[in-house]
Amino acid sequence: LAQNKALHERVQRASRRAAALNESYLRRIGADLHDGPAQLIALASLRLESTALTDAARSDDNHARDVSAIKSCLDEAMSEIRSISSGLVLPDIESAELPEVLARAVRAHEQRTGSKVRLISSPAPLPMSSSAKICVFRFVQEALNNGYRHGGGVRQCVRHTHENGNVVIEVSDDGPGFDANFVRPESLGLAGLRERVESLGGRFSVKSSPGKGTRVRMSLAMEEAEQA
Amino acid sequence: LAQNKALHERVQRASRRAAALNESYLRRIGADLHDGPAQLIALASLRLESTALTDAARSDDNHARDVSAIKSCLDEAMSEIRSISSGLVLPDIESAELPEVLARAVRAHEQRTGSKVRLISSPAPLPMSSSAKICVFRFVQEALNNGYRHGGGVRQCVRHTHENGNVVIEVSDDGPGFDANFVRPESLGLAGLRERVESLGGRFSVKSSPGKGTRVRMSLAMEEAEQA
Amino acid sequence: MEPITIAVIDDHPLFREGVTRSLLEIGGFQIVGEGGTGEDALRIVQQKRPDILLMDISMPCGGTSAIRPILEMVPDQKIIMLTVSEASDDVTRALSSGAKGYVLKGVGSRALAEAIRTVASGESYVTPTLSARL
Ligand SMILES: Nc1ncnc2c1ncn2[C@@H]1O[C@H](COP(=O)(O)OP(=O)(O)OP(=O)(O)O)[C@@H](O)[C@H]1O
Ligand SMILES: Nc1ncnc2c1ncn2[C@@H]1O[C@H](COP(=O)(O)OP(=O)(O)OP(=O)(O)O)[C@@H](O)[C@H]1O
Ligand SMILES: [K+]
Ligand SMILES: [Mg+2]
Ligand SMILES: [Mg+2]
Ligand SMILES: [Mg+2]
Repeated sequence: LAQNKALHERVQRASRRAAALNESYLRRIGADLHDGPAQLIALASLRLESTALTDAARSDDNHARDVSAIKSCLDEAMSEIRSISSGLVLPDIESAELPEVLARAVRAHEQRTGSKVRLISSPAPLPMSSSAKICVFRFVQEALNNGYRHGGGVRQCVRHTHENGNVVIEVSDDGPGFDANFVRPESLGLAGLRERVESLGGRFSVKSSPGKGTRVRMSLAMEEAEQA
Repeated sequence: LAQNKALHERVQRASRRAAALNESYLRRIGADLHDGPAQLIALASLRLESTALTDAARSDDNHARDVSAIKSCLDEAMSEIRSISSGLVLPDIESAELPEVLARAVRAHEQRTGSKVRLISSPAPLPMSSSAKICVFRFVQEALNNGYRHGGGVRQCVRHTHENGNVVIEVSDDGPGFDANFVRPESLGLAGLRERVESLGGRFSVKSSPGKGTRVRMSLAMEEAEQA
Repeated sequence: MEPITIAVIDDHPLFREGVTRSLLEIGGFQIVGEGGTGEDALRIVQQKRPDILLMDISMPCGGTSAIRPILEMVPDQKIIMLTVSEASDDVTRALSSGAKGYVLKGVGSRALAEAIRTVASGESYVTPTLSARL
């Protein structure tokens, strides 16, 4: 009974932590919108009345230059909105099998960054539940993103294997690595992944040390991957 | 032991449900961005290149009309981004007490919709934890939003009371009400609120039937509100 | 007529530059300083004494909390907030701290110039959609 109560409390703590993470995540999206697209649109609005555009006596050169400056503001706003929204919207993975899910995550990353990622995939082990596939997709998305931003994108690799009845996904790079004891408290990526993987009953680990590259790993028991 | 296992499973199911809800929520923000601001900016961009603007021989009348059409696209894009991001970013409620948190949620709603809400608040019961205050804010925000969108905003009211050591918040309207058995599965609002309130150990309920208005209620035990 | 002197404080350099260019094009304005933080604002006000301080809200150590210290130093400094935020808390805080103008980003350059002239002449100015709410 006492044990029961302890378990119950652990569970509540976990779900509160998840809610807090989610809240910080939303806050960050809001901040991204504010700092990116909102400023760019504001700038375009401001410049839309520039004298070169509205003054009849403007020279055609200035006019063309001003139109194209506004145009590029809008283009940039557009591409920022696209990238924020594509980070949020998942590709439709209901009907995809695991290798396809991995391939999509890798392709999206390569496209966005212009970098290359090696993908080593095994055949689909079994039909996986949607929530397990979403978890895998988010895992690969964030881990590749970290490898690119913090690891310099050096020899990034995604590997999918089966080990003792577990589906294992590893994302690695040969970048500078880091010391997990000194992660800024505002960082959400790895904490969010751990939360996500563990909420499906899976395991999550990070292996990294300065100078040795980084390897992030998740594993799900087959039956969990199927039902989750 | 068997009980223990059952509890454990229930807990995992709950946290998976929470993750799925978060995921749908993010997906929807992504879709909102894509369907709203992105389309408007695309339109403005297109217009910017329209002949009246780039053609040296344009008439000044057409020109002014075109500039103002572009400007209003951008204004609308801006206001959609503001409203998406203000739904995401919480006001700073660390230092606020409960009555102030309620007042802010009500004020923000009134401002956004131009409608009136009655607020009946008791004195602050005790210092509340940030996560409890965030929960209350989100609860009032969504419930008022529902009352406005689905309940026609008829006599909306937010009431805060204390009952047997519980902090109770009720949001009501005298709109058409609804049948909880027929809620579309894409609906996230009420499900998300239940999740949120219960993750703090609180209780959540909806009382509504066609023709009788709607009352959504959350309660938190004082000690939970303090520590959560 | 003497130009109205202005300091522009915003942590988005592109936007700042757009403001500067637009005002120069319209004419009758002189930009005497630019910066990206509340501290920049304080320093520039002290050194340049602009007629108008045009200041963003969300930026490092700045925004509405920079208003009071600036006014303690130069009590009659005219300050206009130029910001994305339409939250009534921000509007109220800015005006009660002593800002004379509150303009929402998204404003066109002519309307901005008009708001600046209004405040420079000693009146106050709040973006119409916001002032309707107050
Ligand atoms: N592949 C990597 N190579 C080097 N350092 C890394 C790598 N992945 C993570 N790190 C370090 O770990 C920190 C935490 O990563 P995490 O993903 O949690 O947060 P973040 O990437 O900084 O921010 P975000 O919240 O946007 O993800 C990073 O700031 C970085 O210092
Ligand atoms: N105050 C209300 N008056 C009338 N009907 C309501 C009210 N609140 C909720 N409903 C009904 O319950 C449904 C579910 O509400 P819920 O908030 O979960 O989803 P939603 O508002 O439709 O979408 P969202 O996911 O954006 O919140 C609504 O679609 C509506 O039919
Ligand atoms: K701002
Ligand atoms: Mg990261
Ligand atoms: Mg709703
Ligand atoms: Mg800023």
